Amino acid sequence: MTKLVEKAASLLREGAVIKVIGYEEGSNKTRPFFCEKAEDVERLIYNGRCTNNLAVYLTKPELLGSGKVAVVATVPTMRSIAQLVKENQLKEEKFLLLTVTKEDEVVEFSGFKEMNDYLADIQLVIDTKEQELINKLDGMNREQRWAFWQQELSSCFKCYACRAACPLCYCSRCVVEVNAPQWIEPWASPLGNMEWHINRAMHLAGRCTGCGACSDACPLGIPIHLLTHKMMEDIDRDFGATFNNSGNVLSTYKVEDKEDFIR
Amino acid sequence: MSKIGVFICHCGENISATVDCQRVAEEALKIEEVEYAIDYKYMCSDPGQTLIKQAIKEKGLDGVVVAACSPRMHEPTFRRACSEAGLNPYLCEIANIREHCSWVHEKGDATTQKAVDIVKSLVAKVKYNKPLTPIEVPVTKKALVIGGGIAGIQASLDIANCGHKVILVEKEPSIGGHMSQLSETFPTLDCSQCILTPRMVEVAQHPNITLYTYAEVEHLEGFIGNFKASIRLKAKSIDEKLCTGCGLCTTKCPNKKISSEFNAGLGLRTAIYVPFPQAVPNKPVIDKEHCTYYQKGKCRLCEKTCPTGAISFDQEDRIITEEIGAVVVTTGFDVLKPNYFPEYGFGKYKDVITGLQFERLASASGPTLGEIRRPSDGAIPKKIVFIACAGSRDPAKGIHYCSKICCMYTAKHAMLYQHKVHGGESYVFYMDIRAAGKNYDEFVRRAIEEDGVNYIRGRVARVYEKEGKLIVKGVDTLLGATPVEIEADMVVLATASVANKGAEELAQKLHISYDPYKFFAEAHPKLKPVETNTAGIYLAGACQAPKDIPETVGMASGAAVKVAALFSQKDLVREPLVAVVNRTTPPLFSTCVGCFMCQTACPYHAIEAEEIKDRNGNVLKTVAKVNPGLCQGCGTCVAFCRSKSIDIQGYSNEQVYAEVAALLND
Amino acid sequence: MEIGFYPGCSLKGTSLEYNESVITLAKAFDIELVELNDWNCCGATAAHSMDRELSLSLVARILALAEQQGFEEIVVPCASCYNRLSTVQYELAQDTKLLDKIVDIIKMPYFGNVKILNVVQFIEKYVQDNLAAKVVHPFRHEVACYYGCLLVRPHKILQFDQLEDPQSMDKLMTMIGATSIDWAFKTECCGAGLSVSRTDLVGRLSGNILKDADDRGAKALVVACPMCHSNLDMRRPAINSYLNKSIDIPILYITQAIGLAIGLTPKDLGLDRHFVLINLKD
Amino acid sequence: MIKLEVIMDDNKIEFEPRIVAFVCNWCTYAGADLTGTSRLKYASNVKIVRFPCTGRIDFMLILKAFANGADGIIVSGCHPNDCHYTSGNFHARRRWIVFRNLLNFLGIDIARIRYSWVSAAEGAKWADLVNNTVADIRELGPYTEYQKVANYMEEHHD
Repeated sequence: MTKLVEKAASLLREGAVIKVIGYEEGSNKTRPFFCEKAEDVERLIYNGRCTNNLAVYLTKPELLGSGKVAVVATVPTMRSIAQLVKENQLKEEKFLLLTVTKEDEVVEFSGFKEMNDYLADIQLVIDTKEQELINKLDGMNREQRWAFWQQELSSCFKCYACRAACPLCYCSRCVVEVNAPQWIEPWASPLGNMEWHINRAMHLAGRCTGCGACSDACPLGIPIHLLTHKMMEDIDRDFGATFNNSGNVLSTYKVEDKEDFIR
Repeated sequence: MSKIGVFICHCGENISATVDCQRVAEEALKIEEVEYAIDYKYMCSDPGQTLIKQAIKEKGLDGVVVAACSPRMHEPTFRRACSEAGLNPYLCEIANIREHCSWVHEKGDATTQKAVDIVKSLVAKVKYNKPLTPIEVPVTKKALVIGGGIAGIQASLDIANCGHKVILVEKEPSIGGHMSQLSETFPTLDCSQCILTPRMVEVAQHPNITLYTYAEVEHLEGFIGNFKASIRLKAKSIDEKLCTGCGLCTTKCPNKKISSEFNAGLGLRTAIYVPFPQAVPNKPVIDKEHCTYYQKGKCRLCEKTCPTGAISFDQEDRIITEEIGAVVVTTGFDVLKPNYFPEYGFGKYKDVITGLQFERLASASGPTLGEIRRPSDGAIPKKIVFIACAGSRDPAKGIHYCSKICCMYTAKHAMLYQHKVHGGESYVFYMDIRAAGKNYDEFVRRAIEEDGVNYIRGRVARVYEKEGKLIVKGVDTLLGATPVEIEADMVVLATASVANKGAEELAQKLHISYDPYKFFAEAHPKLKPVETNTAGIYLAGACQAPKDIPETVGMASGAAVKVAALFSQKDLVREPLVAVVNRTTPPLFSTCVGCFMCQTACPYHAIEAEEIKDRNGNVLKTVAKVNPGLCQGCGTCVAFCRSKSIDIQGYSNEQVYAEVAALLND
Repeated sequence: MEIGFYPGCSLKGTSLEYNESVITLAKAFDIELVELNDWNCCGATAAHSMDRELSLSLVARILALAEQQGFEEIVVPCASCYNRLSTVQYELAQDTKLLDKIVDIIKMPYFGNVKILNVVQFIEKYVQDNLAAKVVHPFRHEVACYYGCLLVRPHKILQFDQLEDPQSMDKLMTMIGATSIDWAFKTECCGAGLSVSRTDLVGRLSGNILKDADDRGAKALVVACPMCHSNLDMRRPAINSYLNKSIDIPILYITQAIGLAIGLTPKDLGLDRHFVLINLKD
Repeated sequence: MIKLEVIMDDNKIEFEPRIVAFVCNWCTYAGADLTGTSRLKYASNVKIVRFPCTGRIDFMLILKAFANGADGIIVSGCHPNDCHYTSGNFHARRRWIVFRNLLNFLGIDIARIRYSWVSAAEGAKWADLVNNTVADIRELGPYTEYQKVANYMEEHHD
């Protein structure tokens, strides 16, 4: 019995939480698991293969029910949680946050602040493959980049899986559903696809925590996470907004912000 | 289906000379939902407005586009006309085909087509306009005047005499400003203090005026009619209620060698001091930076001397907040530090002084009791040189503009010198003599012709000391650029007037604009000289640009009238062009998800959190809400809202979207 | 380390000692000044008043050579060359059309990014920090630092020191133990433009300068310009005849004064090439 | 529709770009008014849309302008520190920095969006801005690349 299973069992048995959101083994990969009964705790697992960002469920009251919920959070999940907290989306008393260390020890956080402190020491590393792709795109000329993205985006059929998988896309009415005016054509089309992905990237600018759930969710494998990751890089460079002090990059400013194109 | 009326103005020939107005009307009629279109010579004239009113009634129009001059000009006129005809004024839009079209393009088809396109885009916009009701806000009938020089004094007295309360804030220990430092005033040569001090006393005694000296405005928030100011009352270290102003403390203070600001550095003062004998209030303050007790922890001589026990070393700065309805900024000017001109040796040679210092030398209350004596050795200068435009009109080394007052005060200085030093020789180096004003040129002529001041047209290249004399090397351009060398005993620099230090910071605190020289910007150079671009904040005096006393006083009275006019209304009516967060039926209540990114975007703290509760008081949702009293309608929040839950009236998403689409689609 | 070096014509002729002292001083601080290969006239003489395109092209070629030869910085000791080089670089940076035209004339790539250092800037950047430690014979004399016209103006272009009251040489002289006097003729005209045609005027203009320095007790004049030097040194008979008095204050290049302070020999510094003898008593 | 093409001397038809300007009411709109009052002439290709503040300008409007056939866009407001609303232009500036990077990464031609600060006193600057932008966009040619994407329906009918 792992320490995580022990912890979950005791939390559920003592009624400290009504459910534990974690991972279980799926058909050929792990999947999210909402464990509500003490007898199911054995199904809970935690390892490097647990990649789903569970934070996406935390803004959906209908999934959480009316009691305290424990979350087995990976580092990307915690980053998303931290951002959601900054955006006033999570109530502290609603959640019990857990994570599992490399040594399989269970860490229980007393609250969001403790989780943030824990995160502060962990560097955000951008996957080398991804970085290579970004570099490759940066190295292209504009026409080539345009061709690359037109090609990639042409296969998008607007299933919005990217939106559904993103913990930070929690609006009750997404901009694509606004019809007065109709900013973005709701059907799949070259223009609508591009406008949607630009909107998604702009809406995540300075907020995205880089978990990559969006492109994992994309059934057509479009590397849409590159857009948000590239923005993370740019924002970090232009405004010095690293993960720890970001959160609200676009609706704040500094008088000394530098640019070289406004004349 | 809307019924839009389009009215195209010829503006005499201003529009029709390059735009085919009849053609614009014909094209406008082809636009969908345009019911009526007509062109007319002067749409803003009475018959023109009647044309619009009749059409609204007869055709049942529910939207109006007037294609005419800039909306910044006649939008209110045409909106009023619509309103008189029973149409909500906010259903009227202006297509700017004059400033943005007829005046900037040559006559031709392209220009007419552009006018048509502009009309089209505003027709598209007006279809989405909604009837709006103006917002009424109460007005706090109390004014804040910042700066207690002659401008602030005059403005305060005028407002107070209209029966309104005034708070006058002055950063120095006494009101009076630069005028109190002057000797005699041009062109009448009457004594500055003699005409100023009665006004200062009047301010102190006026029942409607609250005077805070040694105080500065820390922060201003709110909007016209409803400002809230925090004012820092710097610790004077004196209990003003106990102090009788006897001045005994100042005689006992051991620290007597502090350069006197009032005497422009030519005299000395103590650490506990009254800036000058006629100061209002006539009670001392302790300059903590120079006080032995504050610096070294020992002394307290003044405390021992004070017969009423008024010294209070542990006093601290206090910050008070005042609710006010209008602000008059009268912070005045400063003189350019002449170390801009190392070639004139100011700072190096004691007898090279500024005009302001000369005022103190010439003043009966000054360090020499009105005798013109050299600062270096107290000798009476037999030969004196005045250098005009020391910094002014000098783009290379100083400032571009003319400081306006120097020609006159230099003439006055030379005249005073000639009156006081018999047999003395005075020279004025000048570029031009600018003496426009009542009795001004006559005054300068008198200096030259009657008092024998030598005017030399030319610049001074260098001033240096040699054997106790100041060698002034210049050129006389009226004598064919002959080099001139004068061995003077004293040199007076007419240094440029510049914006007060801290002007930029104050402007940013008050949210008013300023020019590249940091002088505060008036709302319109001709027609709104005392208003700023921020409603409810007015300007007077040299903080707006260099000016002399009569001009300053006139401007101060002008600003006071603006304030009085504002206070004469019961309520202030504001444009309803404000942001609104949408509301919808439960269980959604609003599409706002409460991320509050808009809050950091709002410069006016106008966005609040509203808790939506059920009948039992349980919070169901927290969403954003805009306070229409605080919102100024910039719309920055609108552009940030991801779910488009905030919109702004008058520039709504639908309106601007339609406008852009119509502008581009043929 | 190596830095590019543009001597110009004066340093190869009338002001050989300036050349010697700059190079010797640099060497004492382990810097080798590498003369630009195939350099040409800077156009300070007739070109810039007669033919604008020629004057621009001459300098553009020099700067292009420096770029080609891989120098990020070049030291230009002659104030006149320094002024021309800087002015042209500025003018070409302001006007791309003009630049295209000049590049077309010189037929060389030109980027305009070589940094041009006058001798004072060179000393401030590469010598100053180690200077105090090297001083063996403090230069304990009253000196008048004379800047002349070309070193500091036009300020808009050169952006060097204070236009009307320059101080950089005074600071350096203080560092080697000298007392720099406060005087009024630091940037007055020495008459270089009339050096050949109207020696009487040179006598008057340079005479006024020298007289003020003398009146205020200067024991030497320190300069950083070959024209100033030759006027004040070589035209001493004309000066003395104008002043009706014999002034024997020597004129030193700043590199010579510093060189003496750090123990370089008068010979290495070319002191023997002056007209007015340098006979400073400790 | 009046023909907007200008016939040049050598009978070549010069391309007349369509440009929309998004400007704030207080500085640039007033500056453009001053251009008019000063009777300075400029190219008629640019049409102005008035906003209360640059802070109000939604990035989607820029995309929509391109989608509707604009070849170039001008965005202009008050100089830093001069915003009528004190900070709308600072917010806008940060937004444009981010947005511009994103568009560039997607291969959208950012040279077609010209950002400027034009104050109410800079009537001449406005005329220059318009003329320069028109000249630049004319050089770049019509933005067919984007328009093809926007008008994908027409493409299919062809």
